[in-house]
Amino acid sequence: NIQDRKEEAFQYPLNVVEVGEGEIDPEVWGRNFPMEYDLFVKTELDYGETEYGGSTPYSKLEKVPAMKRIWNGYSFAVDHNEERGHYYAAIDQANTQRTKIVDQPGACANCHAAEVPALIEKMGWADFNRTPYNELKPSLMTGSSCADCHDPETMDLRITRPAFKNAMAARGIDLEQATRQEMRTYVCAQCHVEYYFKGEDKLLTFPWTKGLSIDNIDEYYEEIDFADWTHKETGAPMLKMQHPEFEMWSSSIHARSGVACADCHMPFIRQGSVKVSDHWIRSPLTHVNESCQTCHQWDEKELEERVLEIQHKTAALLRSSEEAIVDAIDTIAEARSAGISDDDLAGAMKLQRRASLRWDFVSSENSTGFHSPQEAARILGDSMNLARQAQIAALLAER
Amino acid sequence: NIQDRKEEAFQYPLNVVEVGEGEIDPEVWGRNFPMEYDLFVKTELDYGETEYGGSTPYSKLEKVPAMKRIWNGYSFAVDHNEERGHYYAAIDQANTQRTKIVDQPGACANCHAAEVPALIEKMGWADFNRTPYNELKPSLMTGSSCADCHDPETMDLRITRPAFKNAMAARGIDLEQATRQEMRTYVCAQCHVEYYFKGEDKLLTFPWTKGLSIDNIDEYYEEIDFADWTHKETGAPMLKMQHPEFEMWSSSIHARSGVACADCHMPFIRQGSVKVSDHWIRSPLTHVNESCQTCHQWDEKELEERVLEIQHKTAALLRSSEEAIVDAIDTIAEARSAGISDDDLAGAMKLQRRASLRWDFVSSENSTGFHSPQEAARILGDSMNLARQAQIAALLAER
Amino acid sequence: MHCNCRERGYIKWTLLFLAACLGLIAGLSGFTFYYAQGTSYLQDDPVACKNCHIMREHYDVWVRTSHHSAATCNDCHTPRDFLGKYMVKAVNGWNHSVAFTTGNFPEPLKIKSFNRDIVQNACLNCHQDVTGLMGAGLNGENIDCLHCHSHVGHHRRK
Ligand code: HEC
Ligand code: HEC
Ligand code: HEC
Ligand code: HEC
Ligand code: HEC
Ligand code: HEC
Ligand code: HEC
Ligand code: HEC
Ligand code: HEC
Ligand code: HEC
Ligand code: HEC
Ligand code: HEC
Ligand code: HEC
Ligand code: HEC
Ligand SMILES: [Ca+2]
Ligand SMILES: [Ca+2]
Repeated sequence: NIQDRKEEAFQYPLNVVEVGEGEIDPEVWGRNFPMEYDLFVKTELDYGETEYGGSTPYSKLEKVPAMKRIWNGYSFAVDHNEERGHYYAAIDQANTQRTKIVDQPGACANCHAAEVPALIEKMGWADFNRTPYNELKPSLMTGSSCADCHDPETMDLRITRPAFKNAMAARGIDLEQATRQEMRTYVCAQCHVEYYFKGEDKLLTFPWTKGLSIDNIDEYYEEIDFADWTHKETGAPMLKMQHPEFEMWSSSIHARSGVACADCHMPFIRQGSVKVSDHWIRSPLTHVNESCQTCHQWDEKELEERVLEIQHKTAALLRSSEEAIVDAIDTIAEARSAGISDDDLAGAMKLQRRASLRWDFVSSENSTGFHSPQEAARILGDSMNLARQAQIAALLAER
Repeated sequence: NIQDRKEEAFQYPLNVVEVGEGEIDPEVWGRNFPMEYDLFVKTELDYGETEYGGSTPYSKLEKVPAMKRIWNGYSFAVDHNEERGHYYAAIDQANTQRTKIVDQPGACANCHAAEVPALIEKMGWADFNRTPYNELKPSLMTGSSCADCHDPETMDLRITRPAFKNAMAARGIDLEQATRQEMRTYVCAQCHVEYYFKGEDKLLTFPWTKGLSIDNIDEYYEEIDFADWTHKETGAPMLKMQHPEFEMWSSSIHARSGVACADCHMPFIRQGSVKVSDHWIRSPLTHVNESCQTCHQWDEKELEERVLEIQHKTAALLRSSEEAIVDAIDTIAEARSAGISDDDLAGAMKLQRRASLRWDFVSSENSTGFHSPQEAARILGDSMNLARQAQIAALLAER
Repeated sequence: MHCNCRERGYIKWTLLFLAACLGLIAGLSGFTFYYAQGTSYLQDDPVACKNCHIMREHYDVWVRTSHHSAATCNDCHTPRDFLGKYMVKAVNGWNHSVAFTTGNFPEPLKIKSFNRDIVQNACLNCHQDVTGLMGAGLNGENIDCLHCHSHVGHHRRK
């Protein structure tokens, strides 16, 4: 009978050690779950580049020079690389220029170290976020741990990051009611989301109360009149978007169909006589058969081509909208040097901001459009339209 | 009762009459295939409007006034309605202002009457196309017939329209080799495609030699330096796109997956104990269960919502690009009246043309983006970008 | 996995009898159940399912799946235990016969939750070894096999 078998299954993982609540060392958890552990540690490996992703941390600024112009005046214009495996979460954050040339708050650490939940427990939410990152840095050793996603007691998936809990509560969603399938996405949504630091206490916050689409997010930031930085060439109050994988996915056919992040990024794989979740979280393009084929009966090559066709179209739109935004920046800057006042350029600057944050939403979303093809194209269309209107507004201001 | 149903299964089809090669009267074919016939004749019914389609021939010009500006100077700006069932193919063509205020060639009739293949046989290809539509009109009685798609001998699907044969041959595709599944799309592609009338003989031609995407088609028309009309307000040499269902579908995931027009528009339905193809060709939104559920496990409401979500996003982009194109027209027209020369406005006009034909490709494609969601959004993004650049070019020309 | 045939035959006939009576009570002639071959439900031979032409597509595809050699229709569509097995056979056999007779059912056919749960358990029954770990912890809430494997019995898509 199934009940018994489930007990069996539960015994099956060798319970060689008692994993305590506070335990974050993956090696210790790994003694009970060697198969998952052996896969998990592979996130340290560099499996190379895919057409638009992969684990080689090349400089995105060199690959897409327009970024330096679009982010001019912000630390992202100085250092921003292709992201890689979870193993590097704490390391890459510690080494980026973005934590060196800027005094970042502890809030940065929320998604970059397994020590965080304990620190928050000790210091309290506000204190933790507001404390300078460099003060916390010494205690941020473990980039990623089983404890981030699992309850050591039951191995259930669990949410360990307050920002996600708060954001979902604000949307009236009770995480206690989450199904197992939903948790297979929510554990990722703790970190793979757009965010900002709220108020003096730099509280890590997700801008979701109006909804998850880029238009809702734009509206949200407008309402609280928020800006990440001032554009160096135009003086526009700008917004930076970061890794909105969860938000983009939410608008997709896959989301509508109940397909979770883990379905594609942690597919079940056969290990000896059992199926385990592939804890080597990475680009599905390195293993489309496991990631896609159970649901899509197409061969490996065809599946890869489907992804690439979607990505090529997205990439072409990204390049066009970068051109449009850079043209807008040039035209506004020209108008400035021609002595046009900030007031007369206010409209143009607002349009630049709106174009830029839309492009950024797709550009910093790491699937190059795959997570929601039509939505990504729609957003870039709006971005180009707004950028060209910014240019037009500046030209008209000059008359 | 079942007894009968079991017999039915064997008695069908009833070979009551010999259908000759020249026979185009559906009623005659129908004696052998009453089930298909009874469904076929329903294309005369008005089943009402869907959100963006349906069979009520309302004026598109009234629904989208911007069309009058974008097509200004062309007969489409005078009369263009939502299309309806095949029954009306000859009737609507005879009654549209587009055949009254313009002397159209016989080429128009190619896709609008079942008498056409016989006429071509009699008159010859060039003669048929070049002869004035009004001369042929009296002999164009039957909007649609079984003979358009079926071989009376075998009932196999067949291609009866030369333009499609020529276009495919030019692309090096041998229709003799077409599979049954491909024929389930090709019979529709005889008519549901973009076209133009080539040379003095007005030969019906499909612009496909460079490929089926809008960018290939744009290139094709550039190379032969073709224009449908001259824009009344700007003087730009313009291109009109018409019902490129086949071209749009070709870029889709459904096409990649081998899903044919007939799979969705002529799903198999049970009549008693036999399954027949639903010959009441219409919007799948009126019967999503039969149309989609063979392949998609979702319930009726969810399937409808998936279509609508795609269409709403496409419609929003259509409206934005109409605004952009109208702004471009205004700005170029202004520049003209400010005395700027055609030479100085050549660039702006070329941009207007390119923006306009891209918008038209999606606008005149009758699925409101559903046939290829990402591609439709991509094209409209380019359209907006080009339209705004046209506006900028005109403004700069004025300096 | 396979049971003692004499035993099965016995249960089969009692249920056929029961079902037939039900038929009369329902005012429908037992002829319906018989002629529509609802009795097929009481057999395990997939060919029996095919007695209804509307099951034929599923049969034809099943023949080509990896499960052809591994699982029959009833291995996936009826519970393991006897009583459950024959109750379900009687219920489905009856409902579907009536549906078939009246021609009153939606097409394409779509599995209902009652039968979907039976299938899910069938998967677990045969595959609990390989999927044992997938159940580890996680509130005992089983993952939905059909979310990824709905095609295994007979692909849905053309
Ligand atoms: C809400 C969670 C979250 C917060 C807060 C966060 N990050 Fe990240 N960070 C991520 C995720 C997810 C990635 C991987 C995806 C990506 O790179 O877009 C990432 C990637 C990075 C990378 C590697 C890629 C690159 O950009 O070079 C660096 C460095 C980094 N973050 C630094 C920081 C700094 C500095 C802060 C604070 C200013 C910060 N992070 C705050 C979630 C977060
Ligand atoms: C606690 C925060 C956190 C959680 C939870 C998290 N991620 Fe990440 N993820 C990151 C950070 C930070 C990076 C970037 C690391 C770097 O580049 O240094 C990253 C990188 C990645 C990458 C890029 C790997 C590569 O090879 O480029 C993928 C894919 C990914 N995460 C998927 C997931 C999925 C799927 C889940 C849930 C099952 C998840 N992440 C949960 C923070 C997180
Ligand atoms: C239907 C499959 C699917 C789902 C569901 C999915 N992804 Fe992805 N993801 C992909 C594919 C395909 C790529 C592109 C990989 C590439 O470009 O190499 C990708 C890329 C990524 C990347 C960048 C990987 C790299 O190579 O740098 C991250 C991070 C990521 N996804 C996170 C997520 C998160 C978080 C979720 C859930 C909110 C999610 N994905 C849902 C398929 C999926
Ligand atoms: C970024 C999130 C994340 C991290 C980190 C993580 N897991 Fe998991 N783990 C998952 C998800 C998602 C599942 C699938 C759960 C489900 O199917 O409900 C899973 C499943 C499991 C299971 C159940 C069996 C299986 O393989 O599906 C075990 C055991 C497990 N993980 C152990 C570990 C161990 C040990 C570590 C650390 C070495 C670890 N996990 C790290 C997300 C994570
Ligand atoms: C758990 C099931 C599941 C997995 C895993 C999955 N998909 Fe899908 N996919 C679906 C469903 C469901 C749809 C929606 C169409 C439908 O209803 O069949 C879909 C749609 C798509 C589409 C068309 C819609 C779009 O967004 O463009 C593409 C392309 C696609 N999948 C590719 C992939 C690739 C590539 C992977 C692996 C990286 C993958 N899928 C993994 C279930 C899945
Ligand atoms: C290559 C095939 C083809 C040719 C040639 C063709 N049509 Fe059509 N026509 C169609 C199709 C397919 C539709 C239905 C789809 C649509 O309306 O977009 C249609 C619809 C119409 C309609 C009804 C919708 C409306 O626009 O009001 C009219 C009227 C019409 N055509 C007139 C003409 C005229 C006049 C010509 C010649 C100048 C012509 N057609 C040439 C295929 C063709
Ligand atoms: C010989 C030309 C021709 C062929 C072949 C043809 N069509 Fe059409 N189709 C038309 C014309 C013309 C109209 C518009 C009639 C009108 O509005 O007067 C039309 C209208 C339609 C409509 C709109 C119906 C409505 O209710 O609005 C659909 C859907 C359609 N066709 C699908 C198909 C499919 C699917 C096939 C192939 C199985 C096909 N057509 C083959 C010429 C053709
Ligand atoms: C995967 C399903 C699918 C396929 C394949 C498909 N269509 Fe459609 N088609 C639709 C849907 C859904 C609509 C939107 C109907 C609406 O808006 O009411 C549509 C709309 C249309 C319309 C307008 C109908 C109306 O209501 O006015 C025409 C004409 C049409 N399709 C022709 C074609 C042709 C020709 C092909 C093949 C080249 C094709 N379709 C392939 C699903 C499909
Ligand atoms: C616009 C194209 C078109 C027209 C017009 C048309 N058919 Fe068909 N017909 C099809 C397609 C597509 C199929 C499916 C063929 C296949 O599956 O290979 C089909 C199939 C059939 C079949 C095979 C059985 C079935 O239903 O699938 C018969 C019989 C048939 N049609 C009779 C007719 C008759 C009689 C008429 C006129 C009253 C007619 N058709 C008009 C396109 C058409
Ligand atoms: C003959 C099979 C078949 C039919 C009929 C069919 N589809 Fe699909 N559909 C697919 C396949 C295959 C995919 C690609 C994803 C995959 O591989 O599962 C897909 C993908 C989709 C997608 C996601 C990709 C996109 O273009 O956005 C949507 C939405 C969709 N179908 C809706 C519909 C609707 C609505 C209908 C009916 C009007 C329909 N489909 C009819 C097989 C079919
Ligand atoms: C008496 C004719 C007939 C026979 C014999 C038959 N079926 Fe069916 N079956 C039907 C009909 C009719 C339906 C549709 C019922 C509905 O959807 O309301 C159906 C639906 C089903 C369903 C899905 C609908 C649901 O209720 O979940 C399954 C599963 C199924 N049959 C399995 C089988 C198996 C297994 C066999 C052989 C043991 C079989 N059938 C033999 C007529 C039959
Ligand atoms: C290996 C398991 C397995 C076998 C063997 C199997 N089925 Fe199924 N059957 C399923 C699953 C899973 C579904 C649900 C499909 C879905 O949800 O898409 C199903 C659904 C059905 C349905 C409902 C229609 C549908 O697609 O939802 C019918 C009818 C059916 N099966 C009949 C049969 C018949 C007849 C046989 C034997 C020839 C058979 N099945 C063998 C697993 C199986
Ligand atoms: C009566 C026992 C039995 C039942 C019930 C059963 N299976 Fe299987 N299954 C097998 C056997 C034996 C194999 C190995 C057959 C082979 O690979 O040729 C297999 C193979 C598989 C495979 C790998 C081959 C493939 O088709 O992809 C998958 C996945 C699978 N089963 C899933 C399921 C799911 C999901 C269900 C329930 C819907 C199910 N099975 C029901 C016995 C069963
Ligand atoms: C999220 C998607 C997903 C779900 C849910 C899922 N599986 Fe699988 N399953 C897979 C993938 C992916 C594979 C292929 C693993 C490989 O090839 O290494 C697989 C393989 C299998 C196999 C074949 C293993 C082998 O190679 O012999 C069986 C049997 C199986 N699954 C049964 C089940 C059962 C039973 C359930 C429900 C408890 C289930 N699966 C739920 C994705 C899933
Ligand atoms: Ca990466
Ligand atoms: Ca219509």
